[in-house]
Amino acid sequence: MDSLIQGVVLMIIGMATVFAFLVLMILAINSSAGFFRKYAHLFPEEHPAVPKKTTLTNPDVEIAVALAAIRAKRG
Amino acid sequence: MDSLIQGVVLMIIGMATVFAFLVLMILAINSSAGFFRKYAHLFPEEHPAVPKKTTLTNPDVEIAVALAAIRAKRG
Amino acid sequence: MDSLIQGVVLMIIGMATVFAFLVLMILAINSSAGFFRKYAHLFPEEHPAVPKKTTLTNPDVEIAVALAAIRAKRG
Amino acid sequence: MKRLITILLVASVVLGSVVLVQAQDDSGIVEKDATVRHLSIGGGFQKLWKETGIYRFIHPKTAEEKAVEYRAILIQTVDAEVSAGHFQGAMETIHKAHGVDDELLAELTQKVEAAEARGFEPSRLLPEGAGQFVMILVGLLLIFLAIKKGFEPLLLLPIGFGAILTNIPVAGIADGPILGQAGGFLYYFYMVGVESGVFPLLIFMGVGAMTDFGPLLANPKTALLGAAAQFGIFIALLGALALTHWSGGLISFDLRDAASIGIIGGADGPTSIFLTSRLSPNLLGAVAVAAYSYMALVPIIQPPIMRLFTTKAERAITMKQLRHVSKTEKIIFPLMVLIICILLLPSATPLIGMLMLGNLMKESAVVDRLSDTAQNALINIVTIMLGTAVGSKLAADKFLNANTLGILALGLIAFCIGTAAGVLLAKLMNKLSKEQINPLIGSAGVSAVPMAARVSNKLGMEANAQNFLLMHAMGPNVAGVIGSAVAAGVLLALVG
Amino acid sequence: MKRLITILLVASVVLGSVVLVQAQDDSGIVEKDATVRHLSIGGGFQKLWKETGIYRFIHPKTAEEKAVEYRAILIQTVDAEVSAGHFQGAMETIHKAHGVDDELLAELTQKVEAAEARGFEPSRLLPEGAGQFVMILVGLLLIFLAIKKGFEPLLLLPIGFGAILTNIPVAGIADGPILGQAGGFLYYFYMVGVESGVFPLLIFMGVGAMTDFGPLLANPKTALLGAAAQFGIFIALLGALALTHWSGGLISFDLRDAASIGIIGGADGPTSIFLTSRLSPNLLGAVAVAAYSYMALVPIIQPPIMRLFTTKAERAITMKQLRHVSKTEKIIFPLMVLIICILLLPSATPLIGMLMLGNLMKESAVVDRLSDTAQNALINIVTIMLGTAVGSKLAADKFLNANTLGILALGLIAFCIGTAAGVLLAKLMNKLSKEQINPLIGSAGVSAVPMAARVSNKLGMEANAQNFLLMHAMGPNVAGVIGSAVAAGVLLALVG
Amino acid sequence: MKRLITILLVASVVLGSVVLVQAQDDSGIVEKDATVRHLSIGGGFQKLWKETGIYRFIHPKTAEEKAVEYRAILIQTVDAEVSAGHFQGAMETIHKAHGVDDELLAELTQKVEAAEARGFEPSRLLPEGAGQFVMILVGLLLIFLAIKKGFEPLLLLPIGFGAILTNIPVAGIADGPILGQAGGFLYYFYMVGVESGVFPLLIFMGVGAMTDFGPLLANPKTALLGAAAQFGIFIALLGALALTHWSGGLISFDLRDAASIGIIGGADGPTSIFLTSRLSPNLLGAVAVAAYSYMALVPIIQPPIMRLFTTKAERAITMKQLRHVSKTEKIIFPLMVLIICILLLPSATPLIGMLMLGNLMKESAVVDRLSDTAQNALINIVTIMLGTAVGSKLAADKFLNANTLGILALGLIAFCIGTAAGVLLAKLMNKLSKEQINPLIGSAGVSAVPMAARVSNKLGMEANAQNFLLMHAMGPNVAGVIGSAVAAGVLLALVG
Ligand code: NA
Ligand code: NA
Ligand code: NA
Repeated sequence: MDSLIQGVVLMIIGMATVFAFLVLMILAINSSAGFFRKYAHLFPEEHPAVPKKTTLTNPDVEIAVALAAIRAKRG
Repeated sequence: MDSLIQGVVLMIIGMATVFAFLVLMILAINSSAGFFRKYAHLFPEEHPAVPKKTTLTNPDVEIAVALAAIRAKRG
Repeated sequence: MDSLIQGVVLMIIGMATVFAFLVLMILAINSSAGFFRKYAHLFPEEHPAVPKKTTLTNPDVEIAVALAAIRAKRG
Repeated sequence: MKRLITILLVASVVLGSVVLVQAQDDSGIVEKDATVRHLSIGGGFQKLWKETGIYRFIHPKTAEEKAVEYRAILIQTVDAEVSAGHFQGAMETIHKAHGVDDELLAELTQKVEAAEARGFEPSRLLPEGAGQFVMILVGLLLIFLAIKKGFEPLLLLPIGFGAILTNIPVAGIADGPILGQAGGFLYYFYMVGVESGVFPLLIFMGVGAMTDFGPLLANPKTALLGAAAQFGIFIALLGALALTHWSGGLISFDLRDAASIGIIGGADGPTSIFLTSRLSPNLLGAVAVAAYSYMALVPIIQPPIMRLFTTKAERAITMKQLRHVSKTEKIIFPLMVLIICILLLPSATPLIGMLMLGNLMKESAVVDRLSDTAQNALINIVTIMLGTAVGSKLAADKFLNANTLGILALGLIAFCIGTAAGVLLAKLMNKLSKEQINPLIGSAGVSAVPMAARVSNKLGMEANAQNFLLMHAMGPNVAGVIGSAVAAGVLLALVG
Repeated sequence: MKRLITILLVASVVLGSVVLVQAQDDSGIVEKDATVRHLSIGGGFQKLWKETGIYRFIHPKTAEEKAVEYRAILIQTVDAEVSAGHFQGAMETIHKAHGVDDELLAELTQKVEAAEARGFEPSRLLPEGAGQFVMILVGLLLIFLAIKKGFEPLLLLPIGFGAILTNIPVAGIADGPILGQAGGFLYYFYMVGVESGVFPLLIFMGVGAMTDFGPLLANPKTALLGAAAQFGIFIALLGALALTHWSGGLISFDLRDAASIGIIGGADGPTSIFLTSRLSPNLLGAVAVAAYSYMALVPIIQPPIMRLFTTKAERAITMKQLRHVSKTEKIIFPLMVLIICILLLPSATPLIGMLMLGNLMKESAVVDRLSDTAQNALINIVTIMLGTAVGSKLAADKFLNANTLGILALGLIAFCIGTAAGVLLAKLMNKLSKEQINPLIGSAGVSAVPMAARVSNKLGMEANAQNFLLMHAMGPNVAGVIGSAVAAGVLLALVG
Repeated sequence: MKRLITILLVASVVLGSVVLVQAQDDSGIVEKDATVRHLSIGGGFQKLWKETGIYRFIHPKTAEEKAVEYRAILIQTVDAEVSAGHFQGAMETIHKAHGVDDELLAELTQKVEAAEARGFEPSRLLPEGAGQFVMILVGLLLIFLAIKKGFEPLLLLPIGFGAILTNIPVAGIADGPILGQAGGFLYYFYMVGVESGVFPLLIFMGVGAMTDFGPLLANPKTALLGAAAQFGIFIALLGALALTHWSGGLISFDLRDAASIGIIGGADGPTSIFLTSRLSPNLLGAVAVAAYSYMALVPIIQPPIMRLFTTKAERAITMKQLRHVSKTEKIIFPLMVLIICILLLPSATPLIGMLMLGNLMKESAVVDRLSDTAQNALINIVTIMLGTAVGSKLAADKFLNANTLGILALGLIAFCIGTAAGVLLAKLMNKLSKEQINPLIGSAGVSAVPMAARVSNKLGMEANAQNFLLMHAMGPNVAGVIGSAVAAGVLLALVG
């Protein structure tokens, strides 16, 4: 019987925690939604500030561009 | 000399096994071929019963579809 | 003070090695460039001798080709 | 059917309240040896509270607490090795242990010697060879279900194949190394990827990179449905203990086993595998097979239950289109969830953290190459190895016994209860608020993404051809993933 | 040339029969220490029979059998460590050993101490530094062959580069860790991927996912050609022993080395690497280099032999188009082969199993994303690491000696014999059945997929411009892959 | 500003010459315990010379030399474990050690016991919990910079996330295993990929497969600029020692730390991570963050300095188009560099070797599938794991102290000095040769590929709209990668 009680205890604590967690999450979502609705003008839907290019990027592309420019200049 | 004998023994056992294995395989293939020739009607050449989509799949697609439907309905 | 001296020693040895390494590299590049300028005719700019196909390649393609050929022959 | 499920629901609630009363006087002390004994509601919440980030940021673990934990781990490790018959390993563990009082060491040594004296005979229904033969057939069955019936083939095909390879005599493909001789490759897959917990977490990261939480953000209150559906987890847990209690020794699960079985109801593969590999590795094979099979069967399991608890009118309810969710909200979301998890339930952060890392990589849109790899090459590689490694736990002496039948039965119950709970909460919410939601989306709360959401959509369209629930169902659906990860965290914290 | 090969074939057959007679009276007892001694035909088949799945399903290994195996592994491990000069490691192994009678332990300890007293001096043709220098040149040569001559660049380029990195003084890129200091990265590549056997098996899975067994299923009897072509394996094995016997100590291979050398004739990279890493890791570099080099040279090695044993008329034989093979047959096939392998030769199941897992993923068409990854990202990643790791076994003291020359020579012989055997069996089959097959496809039985099949096709079109043999040659070609995996299994079972 | 930098340059040169004089009499003996003491110029070059391939091909390491090294490693390991408070581990190391005189062992044992008696208390600015909380904020800051400011998101996002996960209380995501209980997954990422050095090397291979050395081959003398720019490395190293000397104990770095800090000036992620993980793992988090942050800030850091040291006229200099470079030259190049590295500086071959392996795979064009995987799936997978693993070194007690401020300051100085040195050498070269080069490309010598080259291009076009410097700047840019790898090799050889 004892172990069954353990099970019930786990059930109660578990479901309580799950609900608590998701309720908190809902509140967080709503407040963030509210915040961004209020200050939407501060967060234009533009693409992120970062250029996709990074140190992992292949310089060849760059060079191609430069070459093109050079040719353009020449022709 | 002894080790040479070992080599020959290995050769005989080895080749025997290789042939035995592949002969068995041939028999298996032929019987399965026969079986499927006989009961071909039970195994139509359709694509497998499974949809490619799985828990690993991206729900976005689904949503896109639904959206489309909704728009269709509206427009 | 002692450790500072160590730092300076490391700096001198380090920079010396870096320069030595890259100078050697420059010499190597120049000589190889010279060599290939001289014997350019021996190294035509063709693609490498190897066919992309290797043991890792999918035979299906091959078969497709053969099939095509066979059909061609028939038709 | 309806009566059965309703009874189950009521019963559990009653039992709960009974306990509430009788357990209050209880001291809530947690035994040193970490296997939860006499845990009262109060004691449990207290223990959980001490494992929250909020508490631990202020009160870091003291040396004493660490010592207690170390003792617990030591005892647990020795017990596990003894019950697996690795007496030498157990002795080595005892020798390795340091900073522990000699009484404990002596006591453990005695325990090991006693067990060694009794000798170790793995309990078998069948002789070893026959057992392996049967397990190979089981593997073939799983492959058949995967290919012909389309049961979650991405996992069940590798699992089935792994089961076959593991049960081949002589080959020892899942055996560990012996002295200088290397082990089988499935052994290495398991140790590197499952024992370490790395594979399920990497898959969870990939899932995160594939998941769009937009529908949840657009209609957050549907997350409650994802919470309710986790009820199945704990009913199955309770069921496992009940079976142990009333099956007269035929079936026997300890608390950790019960927790592993319950998590099947989470309807989430990586979470089930991660938790079970922590709590009861021996059940991993059966639990994973049950979880993925029932996820594949969602289109068959859920509809009757959904119809049972809803009227045609309810099923026909249409919901107003979801609002647009801004990019920034989507980027903030994974971080918010992670922070909540840190503050409330650190034990769930490996799972929630990786899920949110994947999602952040996707939504931030600044590391697309990483996000692409996470949801393709990486998740595929890991899936192959994880599947076969999980299959390596389908060993005859672990799988061919009444327990497995129990696991399969309880897993099914978990899915049913979870579905029902989701639907019922949806109806309750309709009673309480004027803005109506279609109760069909409640069943999607069990997760099983995106299958369950599709089922909701299908039934919705049956009732009303213009009723597109898919997007609305995705909300509880993804909330359910978080919900079961949270449940896993609670179980790790209290039972682990 | 023709005479030479014919002589070799006849000789081996004669020798075989000689033994058949004189070995019958032999007891077939297998020594405890697992190095096969006085193995008679009868004894060998008996030993093999005891390692079949059929036998082991019914008679699982007894505690006694396991104890004997454990003893064998212990002795083997200690021997290996002693002969590598790792005396400390050997002593640790002895101490770790448990459940072994003290006499054996004492005996082994003595052996180690004696060896330690004698001290350890790796035999070198050149001083260490010079040897490394030469091996770097060897690495550069391999890279040259890979890039300029197109010798299997996917493997030989990484192998060559690995050879260079390994032989750099001071850097210790292939050295193991010392106390707290981490080892070189090639050491980790080798331990994680090759010592464990994981890398060659993952590559084999990828090969399976790339292979279409359709042509074999359409004309199964051509599989016999794939069997015959494995004859080269055992001739090379015999040759290695003969060299040892008659080279007056200049060249010396034990039975395990001979088996590793023979497998070169399998013309299959992963199989060669897997078997050699199990039986004689020290030869891994040379064996892998030989295997891949000769696979690349197939278009040069095979044609003369093929012409030698065939008339223009035979080469001009056209074969009737292959029947259509149904999807279901293709799905069933990998499982059938796996089952045969389980029943007949479990020791081959790691190789055959992974090959068939890959093929099942491909043919089932329900896990395309896994199959795609297995034949792209995964196989490529593994190829890079496997190649460099194999190159790390190209160490001067292991490679710069007469043995390597022997290995290269024997490998070439293996390819020639294999080719000839395939062609000859094809001609024999034509004698016995009315349905004619073009003997040119026999040579494809050595595998070297798809190179050998292309060679058959090329020679066929030379003889008759309308003669498209490629698809017909793919049958024996893929059968050859299975054939050499089976041969590897036999060698593992009897010599491993 | 200009004055400051000029002073620094002059100062270091003066200091250098001072030392040149006073250090000559110095004996150049290298202490047994491998921490470089009293190393004179002569002694340093001598030590370096003994670590060249040229020397070692002719004089392989003797048993004595190996014994000395073993002693050094032993002492180092024990010291490291003691200073980390792992007293048990230290004792085990001592017991494992073999072939060492008993005095040393006794001495070490004493040292450990003494330290254990004193007890171990990690120095903390904040209590553990608060520290973790702050580090989580640091992680969030890094993620913000990565996403919103576009700071090297590929690395800083995973690093930031790893920092958060690592500092979650209770979860122990970066903790090692305890007895039978598995460790956290970040612990395994770190051990498998960083401790072993494998991850940064695989990334370097991918970078090599992405890099086109054509511009360098077309105008090799620009490589000198890539050498000059490494000056920042050694100034920062010197600065770290100066801070230690004059900050009155507030900040303290030993020689290994100083080297790790200096390498930030290499402006090359994998090189920084590889070297730091070898020399001072405790600084890995701070060093990696500094390196990637400043690389991201290159467009802000460099321009003012570049303008400072150049006139508009100089910036407007146009350079004649680069000559065509033949395929063969590009294939030969990586091998040439590798050979130079073997002969001159084997300690740099892991880095240079992998860079050149990647480049050879690209240029040879015979293993495109490997090259593609190396620069996509493989590098992405490794980046995710490496980033989070590096983040796991952002622990409060390591990061929240004055040293970190020092590291950030010194890193910035390193970038500035490197930039200036590159520009100044370019101007000097113009003085010495008639063929003018635009000094703006000098700054690209710090590497930070391809950001720095883009900056040169941008400033060039500001001065002259028709002035396309990008390709010309790629020469010093890629040379800078080699330059910093060489510098890392020197530091490994002399300080490691
Ligand atoms: Na769930
Ligand atoms: Na073969
Ligand atoms: Na640099």
